[in-house]
Amino acid sequence: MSMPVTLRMALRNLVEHRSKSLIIGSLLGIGVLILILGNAFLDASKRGIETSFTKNYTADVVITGKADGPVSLFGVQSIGGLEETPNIPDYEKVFSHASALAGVQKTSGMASGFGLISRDVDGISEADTGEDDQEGMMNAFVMLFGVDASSYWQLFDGLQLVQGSLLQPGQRGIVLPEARLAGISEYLQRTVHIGDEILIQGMGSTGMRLRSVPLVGTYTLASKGAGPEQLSYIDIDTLRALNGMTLGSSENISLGEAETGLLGLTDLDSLFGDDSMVMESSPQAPQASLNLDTLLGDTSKREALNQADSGAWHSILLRMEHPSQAPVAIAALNAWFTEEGIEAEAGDWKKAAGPYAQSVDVLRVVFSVAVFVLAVVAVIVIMNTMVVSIIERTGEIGTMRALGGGRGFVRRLFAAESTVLAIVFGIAGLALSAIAILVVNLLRIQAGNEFFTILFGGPVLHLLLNPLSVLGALVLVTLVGLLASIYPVAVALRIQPIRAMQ
Amino acid sequence: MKRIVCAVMAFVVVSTAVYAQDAKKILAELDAVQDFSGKDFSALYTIVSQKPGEKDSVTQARMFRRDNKDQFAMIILLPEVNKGQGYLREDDKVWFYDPTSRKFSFSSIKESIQDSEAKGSDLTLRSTADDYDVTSVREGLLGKVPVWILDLKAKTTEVPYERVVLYVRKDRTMLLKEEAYSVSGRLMRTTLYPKYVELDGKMLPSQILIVDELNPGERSQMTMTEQSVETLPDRVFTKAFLEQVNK
Amino acid sequence: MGIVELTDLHKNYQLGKVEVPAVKGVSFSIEKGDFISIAGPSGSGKTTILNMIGLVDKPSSGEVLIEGKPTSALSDAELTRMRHQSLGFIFQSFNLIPVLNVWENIEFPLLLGQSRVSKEEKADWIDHLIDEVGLADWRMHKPNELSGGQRQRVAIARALVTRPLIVLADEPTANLDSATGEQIIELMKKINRELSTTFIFSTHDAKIVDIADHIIRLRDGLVTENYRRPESDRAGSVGGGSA
Amino acid sequence: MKTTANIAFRNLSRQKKRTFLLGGAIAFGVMIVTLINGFAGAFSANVAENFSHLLAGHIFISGSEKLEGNDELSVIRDDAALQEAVKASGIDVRYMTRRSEFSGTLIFEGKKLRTNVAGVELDKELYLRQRLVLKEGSWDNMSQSQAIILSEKTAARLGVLVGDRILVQTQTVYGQNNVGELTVAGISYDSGILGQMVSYASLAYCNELIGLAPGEYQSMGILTASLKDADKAADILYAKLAESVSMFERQAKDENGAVTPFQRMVREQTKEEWAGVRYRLATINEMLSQVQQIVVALDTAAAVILVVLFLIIMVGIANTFSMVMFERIREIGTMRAMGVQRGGVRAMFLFEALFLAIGGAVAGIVLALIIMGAISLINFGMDSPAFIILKNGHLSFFLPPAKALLNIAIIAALSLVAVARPASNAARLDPAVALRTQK
Repeated sequence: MSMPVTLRMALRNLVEHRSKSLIIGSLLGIGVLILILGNAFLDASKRGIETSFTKNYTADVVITGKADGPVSLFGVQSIGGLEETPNIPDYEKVFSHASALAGVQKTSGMASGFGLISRDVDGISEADTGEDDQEGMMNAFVMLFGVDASSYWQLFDGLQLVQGSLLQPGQRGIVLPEARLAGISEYLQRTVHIGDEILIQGMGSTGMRLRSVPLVGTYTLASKGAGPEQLSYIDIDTLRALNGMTLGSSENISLGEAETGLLGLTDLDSLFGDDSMVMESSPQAPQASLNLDTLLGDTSKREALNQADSGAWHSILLRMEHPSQAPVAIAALNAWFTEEGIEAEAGDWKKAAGPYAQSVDVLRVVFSVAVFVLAVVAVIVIMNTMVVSIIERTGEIGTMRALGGGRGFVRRLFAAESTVLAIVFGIAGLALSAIAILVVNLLRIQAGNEFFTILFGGPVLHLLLNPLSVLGALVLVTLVGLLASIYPVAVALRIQPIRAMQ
Repeated sequence: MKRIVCAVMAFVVVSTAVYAQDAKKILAELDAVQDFSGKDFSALYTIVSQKPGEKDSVTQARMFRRDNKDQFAMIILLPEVNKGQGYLREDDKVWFYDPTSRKFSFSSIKESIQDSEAKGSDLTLRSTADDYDVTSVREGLLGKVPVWILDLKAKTTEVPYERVVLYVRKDRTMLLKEEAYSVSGRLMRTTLYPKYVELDGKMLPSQILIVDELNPGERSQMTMTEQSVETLPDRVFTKAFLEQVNK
Repeated sequence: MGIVELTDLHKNYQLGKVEVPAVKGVSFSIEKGDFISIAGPSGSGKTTILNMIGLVDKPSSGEVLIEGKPTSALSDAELTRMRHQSLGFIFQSFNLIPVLNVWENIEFPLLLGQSRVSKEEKADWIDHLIDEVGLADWRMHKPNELSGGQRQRVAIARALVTRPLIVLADEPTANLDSATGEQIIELMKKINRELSTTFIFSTHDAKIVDIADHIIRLRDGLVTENYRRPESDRAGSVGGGSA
Repeated sequence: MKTTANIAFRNLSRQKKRTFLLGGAIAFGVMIVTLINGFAGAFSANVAENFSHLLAGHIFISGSEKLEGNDELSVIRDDAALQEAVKASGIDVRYMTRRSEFSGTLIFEGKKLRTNVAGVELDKELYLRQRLVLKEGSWDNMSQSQAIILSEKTAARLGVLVGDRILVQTQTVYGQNNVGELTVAGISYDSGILGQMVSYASLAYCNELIGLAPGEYQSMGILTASLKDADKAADILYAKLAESVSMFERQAKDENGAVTPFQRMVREQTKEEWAGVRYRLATINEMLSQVQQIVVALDTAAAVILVVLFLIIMVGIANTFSMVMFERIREIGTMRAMGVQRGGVRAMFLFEALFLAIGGAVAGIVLALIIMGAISLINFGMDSPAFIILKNGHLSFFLPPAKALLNIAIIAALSLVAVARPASNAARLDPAVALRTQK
């Protein structure tokens, strides 16, 4: 029998004081249960949030231009009106640098904007164009992600297509959220089918633009609430046109004195300097010369100016081989931007999701704190129970001390007891957790609301037993057991050998 | 863009000529200038807006009106990038045409002015005489020009400015300057009409300077040329015309 | 020079709010191989003195010398070592470790220190002790399966296993019926003779007191009698033989 | 019985150290429970209030008046009928706010910013004063009629400091242009995106700017006792209101995300023809669907934690008392030998447990209050991402006295349940065995 006497005694003591061991043990077991379940839930919610955002539309890393306020995929979050979303400067260079970064699996550029689905002339009965159209206008509002179809879908391969197909490279078209289709149909007063042309009105820096694109498909977000439900995918060039991301956005127009002369005046009364200031007796242009058909003259310049600026992108999304690589990549990119003097910044999915990700993380913090509080309480109660059991064994401890057992011996004995308890009941808790997780998964707990949907990462709570967290929980519970025995052991060490005599 | 369109439309509402001393009569005459009923009207508008620290924004458009049918068409000429864009109004329906995609969008007036600062009333002809009471008439000089200074107070809340001060040339009823005040009595906008042309017996302003009194340095100059009251072909007020111009 | 020397030993206890003197200046010495009984009524200070000799209690003043070494200045660790090496304990209520069986309970003190003896030697010695106290058939039993007398025999074997110079026994018979009590004392006496281990036991049982060959009587914390039976009287008094 | 209680009490005071240890354990448990309770109480309240202070309530009533030409005017001219209905509905109203709001352009030295300005009754909106923490300036400045409080970012964007005069350009409810002059009375910390959107001015001046008469306003906000009950209260109130005034049909939940009530009300249009004055009722949940979801999630978490905690505490008490019983086995034997009945022994233990539990619980609550006070002093900063659960950057606690009493009662009851077994074990002891027992 080579088992050290302390261990041997510890084991037998535990069996001897069955009920006490059971109490402490079950507390430790519950601790493991809470830790593992809590961890599984946090894991699930982390995965859930990750799925909700990164798999749906934010990817792992996002690069945007810089603006006077946080830039997300939904534009610049700024007070006091809309600020124009900045383009990424040196796009090609940034893109190829980002693509070549270690750990980057896939890369895609995109741009975002807003649009109103517009009624074309035909088919709208006049009776329905009255003032009750406001609600309809809300139906008509779409948030547009202009995507590069040749790479975008590879980043978001989990997109749940409902009808039709996704955009193909080079194809013009829009993919609408399935849930919006009814509202849009109502607004347009015609049932919208796949393949139907949809007219979209955009308001960009160069003014109003109309573009008609076919509806190529509809989709649903894996988790409702993670993003705006108006989110629609459109081909990048159409988006650029709607957004005014065209070559003509900085056109120079020079006019003569006749058209701008008044603007520079400081003494406005001088305009009325003398009585004879006024009139020219007749209009300058004889009406006969107005040819209605050649009103515009040369429009070739317009065509050129309306060319989509193929270098204009709002953001680059990066899919990492593993999400955990994101922070490193972000740091590396930002360092590179500073070094190269490029006005761009990289960030994680939270940056990308902007206003939509804000409250979710807070809750995770709260849950972690809750688990921590429970652990602390468990330690205290275990401590209390152990002190109790030590006081009960005062005589025994005194005897050992009287017989020449040093403090070290007593300490080892209790450490052995705690460890054995922690391991035995930790494993029991583990088994229980596994069962609990199985049960939870079998119960298919439904997310009651959108918030839980984001948290659960889907409509149903699915917990996963993470080997690392299991190991962590066991180690932690052993530590908790030892930690909880510090004070009781101190109590035991205070027991003088004389107590054996009483 | 909508704002400019509205400004153009709003402008059309306020113009002048005629000679009289009675304040009410002056107002009635000023109202009459806007009225082209029975005739078509067309002109080339150039609007240059200036804001400190920004590039001047320029819009040039040709406008066609047929008032007694509430018809209105406008084709953008400048900036080049928007050349050929057209607006067409009939009653309370408005079409917008984008030549690059060759598409029309359709909306009611209510909708189309929603996200602009314009009010529905900006787009309908209003009568100064009906909307305002004259609270005082003074004589004065504007520069070196003797003017009547009419202080007007709104009769209803339907008008955008609670108080308007008009400087009307004495010898011919021509509006030279207009000051618009807020409900709280602060001067918000000064509009100057330094140049006129005579057309069909009416005096029409050909240059207008709008000074934003709240935002120093923000000014717009509107220049009207090629005014005409010649009858326009009916097709001008059709969608087909907007398309055709862009062929 | 005795194996244990007590010089002017005082011990005061705090009882609630008053200080109670338990031992009021006791001096005596114990020779190697003595079989000593400390006798006296309850509250006379027997246990206190025994505890101080056993180094589990510290005198308020005075000194306890074990093998000529003063102990009052020693640290807890040194005291523990000394207890382990030189002293054996037999308790009034046996104080066996409930989770260990007879053999293990006896072995226990050996596990507490570094032992230089081999496993076999150790086992032989423990077996010998078990035979000695007459528990050969009970070696694998747990304490709660034994009678009081048997438990105390285990305690005696345990006290002897480290081959101490002195074995201390505080009222070893108090929880036993008188016959068993006598047997236990006889056993102790036998071992005292065979191994010449010094035995110090306290009792208030007059019958048992007389078995001792050195009797110290106490009353109210003072020694009233310190009687050493002459050497010649000793052998004959062990009449009962072994248990 | 009295003697038993007396003995129990003396037992506790006799063994001060152990009593202290045991009571301390209970106190600790109660402290944690109380902290969680207090935190959860304030937690949901904070989340709800951080939203509702900005929106000024949980339930909103706005009035619409039909003008000539089918235009609608958002105004409540006389709220007597509304007040009456609120009173008659019997819902628990914490307070009522009267607000007007307009969207306008703030102008300062060539810089412009479009923002929403809420006209509030500063003397009455105590919650707003509590929640809207000023970085610069003071609420006292707000007593001037033309004062405005801007958010930090708004102020920075305009480049204004406290005391600067700014212009605000807006339109009256009739659509007339108007310009007001406002003095920056304070600059508030930004609390999230919602907080940045709104500036606050006095209701009177706001009314003046948008052309309403003094005493009129646009939206009545009702802060109910609890956000969770807001929907129920809204239903009751709606029914009551419908008896006396003309109401709009209530809208289905708006899925379009966060909008201010005013934006939302503006968006709403009726399809039926009507004239005169009508009222619209909406709740904060319709405005911000996430708010309630977050609160529900937090409350669920707190409830689960509490149950687990109480269980753990109960186990702790139970095993501690087993020990007490063990320690006193001889004493029990003595008492039984002297003729104390089994019931007496049991009662003694139960009394001890009761005293201990109540003492511990009270101590725990006091301890918790002290800790709450201490934690409340920590400033996490207004721009903390957790602002939503904070009160002005501080963790806050709210412990209703009834809840504290309930906690004491629960602990007392749990102790009795926990001690029941050790106590009856003790009571069942055979006196002879007890006296003989070795420790």
